[in-house]
Amino acid sequence: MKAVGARLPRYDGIGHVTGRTVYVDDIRIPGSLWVKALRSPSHHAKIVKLDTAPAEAMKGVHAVVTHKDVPLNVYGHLSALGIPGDEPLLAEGEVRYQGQPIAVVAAETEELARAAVEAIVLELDEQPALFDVRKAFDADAPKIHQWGNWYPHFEAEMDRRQIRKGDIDAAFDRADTIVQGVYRPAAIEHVPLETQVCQVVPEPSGRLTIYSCTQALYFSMGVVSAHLQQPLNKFKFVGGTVGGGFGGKVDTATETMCSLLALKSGKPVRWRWTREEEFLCSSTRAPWHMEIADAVTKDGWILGRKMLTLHDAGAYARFSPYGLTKHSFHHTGAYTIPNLEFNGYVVFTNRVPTTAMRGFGVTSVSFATETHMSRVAKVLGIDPFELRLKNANRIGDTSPNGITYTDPSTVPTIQAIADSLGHELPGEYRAMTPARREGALLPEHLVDQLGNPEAH
Amino acid sequence: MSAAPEVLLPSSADEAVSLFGDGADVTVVGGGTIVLPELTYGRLKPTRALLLHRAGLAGISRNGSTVTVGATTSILDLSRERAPVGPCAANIADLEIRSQGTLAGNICAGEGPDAPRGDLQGPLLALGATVRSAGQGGTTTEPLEEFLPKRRSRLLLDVSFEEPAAGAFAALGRPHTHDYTALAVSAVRAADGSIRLAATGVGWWGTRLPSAEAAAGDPEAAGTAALADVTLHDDALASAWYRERTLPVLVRRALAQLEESA
Amino acid sequence: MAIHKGLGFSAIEYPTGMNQNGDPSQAWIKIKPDGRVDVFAGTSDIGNGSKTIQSQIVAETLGVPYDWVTYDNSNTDSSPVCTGTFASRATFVAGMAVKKAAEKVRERVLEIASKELEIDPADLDIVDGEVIAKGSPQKKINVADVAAAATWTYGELLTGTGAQLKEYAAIVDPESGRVDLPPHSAISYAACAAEVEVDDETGEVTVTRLLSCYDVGRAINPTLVEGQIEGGAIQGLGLGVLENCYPYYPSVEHRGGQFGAYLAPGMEDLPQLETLIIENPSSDGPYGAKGIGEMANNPQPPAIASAVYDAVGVWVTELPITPERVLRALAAKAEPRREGKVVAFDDELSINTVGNGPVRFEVAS
Amino acid sequence: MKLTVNGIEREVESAPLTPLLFVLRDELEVESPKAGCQQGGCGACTVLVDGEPRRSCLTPVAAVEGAQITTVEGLGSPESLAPLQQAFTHHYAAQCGFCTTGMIMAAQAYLDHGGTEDREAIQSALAGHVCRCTGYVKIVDAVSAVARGDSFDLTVTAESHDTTNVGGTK
Repeated sequence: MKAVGARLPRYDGIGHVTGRTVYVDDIRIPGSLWVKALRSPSHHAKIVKLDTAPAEAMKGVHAVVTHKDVPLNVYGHLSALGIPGDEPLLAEGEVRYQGQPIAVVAAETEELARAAVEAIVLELDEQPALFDVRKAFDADAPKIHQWGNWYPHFEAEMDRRQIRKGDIDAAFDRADTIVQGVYRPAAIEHVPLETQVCQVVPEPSGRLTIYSCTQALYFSMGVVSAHLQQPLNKFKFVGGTVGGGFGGKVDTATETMCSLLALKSGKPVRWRWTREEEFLCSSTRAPWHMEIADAVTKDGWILGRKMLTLHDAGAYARFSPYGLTKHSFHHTGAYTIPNLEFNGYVVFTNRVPTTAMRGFGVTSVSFATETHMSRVAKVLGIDPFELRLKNANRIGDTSPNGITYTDPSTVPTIQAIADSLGHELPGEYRAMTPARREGALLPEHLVDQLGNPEAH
Repeated sequence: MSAAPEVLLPSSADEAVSLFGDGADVTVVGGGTIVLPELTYGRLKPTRALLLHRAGLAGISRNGSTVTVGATTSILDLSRERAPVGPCAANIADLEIRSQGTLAGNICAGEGPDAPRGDLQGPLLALGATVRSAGQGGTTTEPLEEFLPKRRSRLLLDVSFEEPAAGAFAALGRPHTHDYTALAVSAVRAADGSIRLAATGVGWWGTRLPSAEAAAGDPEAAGTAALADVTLHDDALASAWYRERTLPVLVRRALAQLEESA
Repeated sequence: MAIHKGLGFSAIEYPTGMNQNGDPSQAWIKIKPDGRVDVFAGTSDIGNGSKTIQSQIVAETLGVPYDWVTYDNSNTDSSPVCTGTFASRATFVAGMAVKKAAEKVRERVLEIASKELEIDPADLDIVDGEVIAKGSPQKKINVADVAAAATWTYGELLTGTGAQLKEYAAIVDPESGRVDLPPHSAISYAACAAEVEVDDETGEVTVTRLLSCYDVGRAINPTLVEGQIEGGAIQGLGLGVLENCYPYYPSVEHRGGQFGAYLAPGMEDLPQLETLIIENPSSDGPYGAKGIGEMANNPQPPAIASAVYDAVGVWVTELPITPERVLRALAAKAEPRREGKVVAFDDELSINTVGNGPVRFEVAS
Repeated sequence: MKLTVNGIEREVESAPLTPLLFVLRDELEVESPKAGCQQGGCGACTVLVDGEPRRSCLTPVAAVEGAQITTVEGLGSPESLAPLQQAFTHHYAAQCGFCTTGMIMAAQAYLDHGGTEDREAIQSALAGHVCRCTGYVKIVDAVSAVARGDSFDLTVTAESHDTTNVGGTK
């Protein structure tokens, strides 16, 4: 029997339907302490006083951890990709979003851990906050991040991600019509049914066993290893069975803090976020601000596109520079546009840091560019299927960053939907394939962008 | 660390009333759907908790045209009643919450963290319902409107109303089942032909719409008039702007339903 | 009151694997003395089915039944590196690692079988757990017997490792964004049509139908592909009309901490879902697969936005398309600014209107 | 106080206001009900109390003293799967699996109360249960199939109700 292509049952299906699948929260470790976090009540403030002694003095409280206990408090999760670190594991001196962790405690019961958090003395000096990415560049905007209000560390220390292709001015000069629009998708929650959860056991060998709901065992192990400044063989991550993630569990949200508490207390600890923590303090999908202007001809060719993107990163960079780069690489969508001018900024605001979520960086640009394509079709009075098929990327066309497409399926997927809807396409559109451009489908403005698919 | 609360488990209505006393330091637990999360999240730390599930306060009885609903009657049971109570109850949460949540919990709930609670206040206000409750000063009966401001300090025993000649309920569609209804309007034609209207979602508890009632003969005018009866607010579900736009629509739709059911 | 119907459409593409690559996955496989197969990989299963898909790839590559395969991703002591389950990489990138490991093991099985059957390994195949001589299938030996022979006769461990790493694609020119290599493993494509009903008095939008077509490369397991597409469609519906952490964005006021305020799609929001699957194999994915997990929530929001326009003639370009936004758009009856050959929508949302800093959106001509 | 959990009488020592969810999970180590939200919003903790579906996170244990509690462990085991468990497997109605046990218990109550294969009725009965993975189609397929009396081949999975796989290799 062939295994590939077969409708085989889930490997773990029986476990799921009988309640036997073991998630992190289902693991019972005797003597485990409960973890709770002191989180910032403010969107932006200086920390004037932080006194954990009253919590530490409580009977049944076994450890309190603040930034002072973290060997490397600021670690760039994507430093391998050239993105430096900016986010402290536990706040030091300043808080930049409501819900930011300042201290974590481990106590014998959940209620006691909550009481210990309440016992910590925290005094804040409120600072002006910034929430609107469009005002981040204003001269009078509050300064909210040590790097300024936007990320300044792209290649060659540029403060934005750029794409340039062709001759954008010529395209806009030549256009019959220029269609402009603004697109703003929302921040949304990942809402995995399993909230962030972690258990850490200090082993007699001096190792830590970390039961984790991470989507990325080795990535998260690297993060813990870096913060603790310990080699990888100090850790055993146990996981691989996750109650939903959707990108949010790429954040290593609990493992490092629990490890520090386990080491400090010498006892196993567990931290299961409440749903409210998940809704209010966990990272979200980013809200985006995108402006597009397309230079188009009256017969429906897109000659050029200018685009400005502001990526609302929240308070810290986390994975946002990566997401914006991915976004920029796909800002022409499923179409070939030979002349481009893209500028994108990762903008900091005093909201919860945003992170990866299903479709990271591209969900936003798909919404913007595809809604824009529908608008262009309306403005020009052209059938939206035909506009798309005409500009669809094809074998030999090149992407915004100069990569030649070898097997694009824009044409067949559009045709399949048109067929299924009973949408009549003219003969030449029905007959279209992804094959290399020629004839009427290779107008002069698309000649220079052609590449050689065999080069890949 | 707080001591575990004293748990009171009355097995009759009289015992419940006696244990409730003047209500000081008593947290009433009906179905648990509102109180339990508050306990779990550590926001509510009761010293005494009064559990009503065995107090014999559930049930719907009819005496002529008078309907009396016991405090712990489930919302699911109410969903089988005629409009406006039935459709309003059926619109609350999902099947499991409806079967667990109670009339009294719905009416007496405090403000929700994100939006108003107490969807059933609307239809019961429109019906001119009266509330029998216990607490300081003994057992009293009063109109729901007068009870609502003190609902957090008394033990609701039952609610009574006259069967209407016709009833209607119009609500904004809930995007999904976990959501509270952002705005709803209940309409009643009483046996004497008079029309009464009430809304929920226009403030932190239900509100009668007297100006709209006065104009009920002209649904368009009634819708506009309703705006004079309410104070609109922003919350997680909808803005005051949106409520201002849609309250007249719902008043009109409720009156149209009432007309159709006549 | 009137309910208006509308139809909208979108077409999208999406890359497989981490942007700019550089994301390794590794696997190792060993065979037990009765031929059963232990796979060790570090790919978390977040519901996407990576345990299933990778087991299927191993079964196919080795030529053994699916239920011979045990898959262990449970810990970092026994499992080698996997960058993780994200970027639509669990099938394509991590799947390639287990495939390569299985190919190595297959070679080892054939070597031992060759000694037992006295036939050149090149003339052998493995089908349904049996090593058979090509062209003369009566000459065969069960993989269980091969494994036993390896263990007890030859003193060998049947094992193999595999790793997949696509070279990091550097941005060689930060001015233009040019890269020196394709910055992805494959690109997948999809198109989507949405049908909606809009109440022009309350602004409520109901998505009644989502029809989508995906080029999945190769469906390793068609049921799992459907599951990804259906789950993605409902998340896309949520993005389009329901979900929002900040109901008054950019303000942070009234952010809700409960399911009652955060509108994750529920079962009653389910529209008619129809899915069309095209299999246009990728050149270098396992068995031609591409990764479509993430893109499955990308085409619905623009299709829904266009459908709302089709229904009531207003463009709502802030997501989600809430009843309030629809009513505000209907009340504003905004026409685009027309200036020369420029047709400009949404001026009121532009940084040029709201901000006063140096970053502007300049559209010359 | 006493509870009967999956047919076995259990003595409970938790405080009376403890949510049934944590009595089951932490005291009795019956772990199929999941702590998805602890605010009644997700349905991952639903169990049957005397045959009725209840959010165990909203139920103080004192309110169900003496009751018969059924969780998914009480429906069937890997060796002997209940029809709904077979259907969820065959129809691929579980992806991450975290909502699955609560979903199955609500579906069991729906069927026990005479629920039919009607898709809208199923959606209405299970409306309070959030699943973030599946898009619900295959869950409705599974419940509908049991109501119809289907039998299930567990060696393969089924196509979705609403899915048309028209495309072959082009």
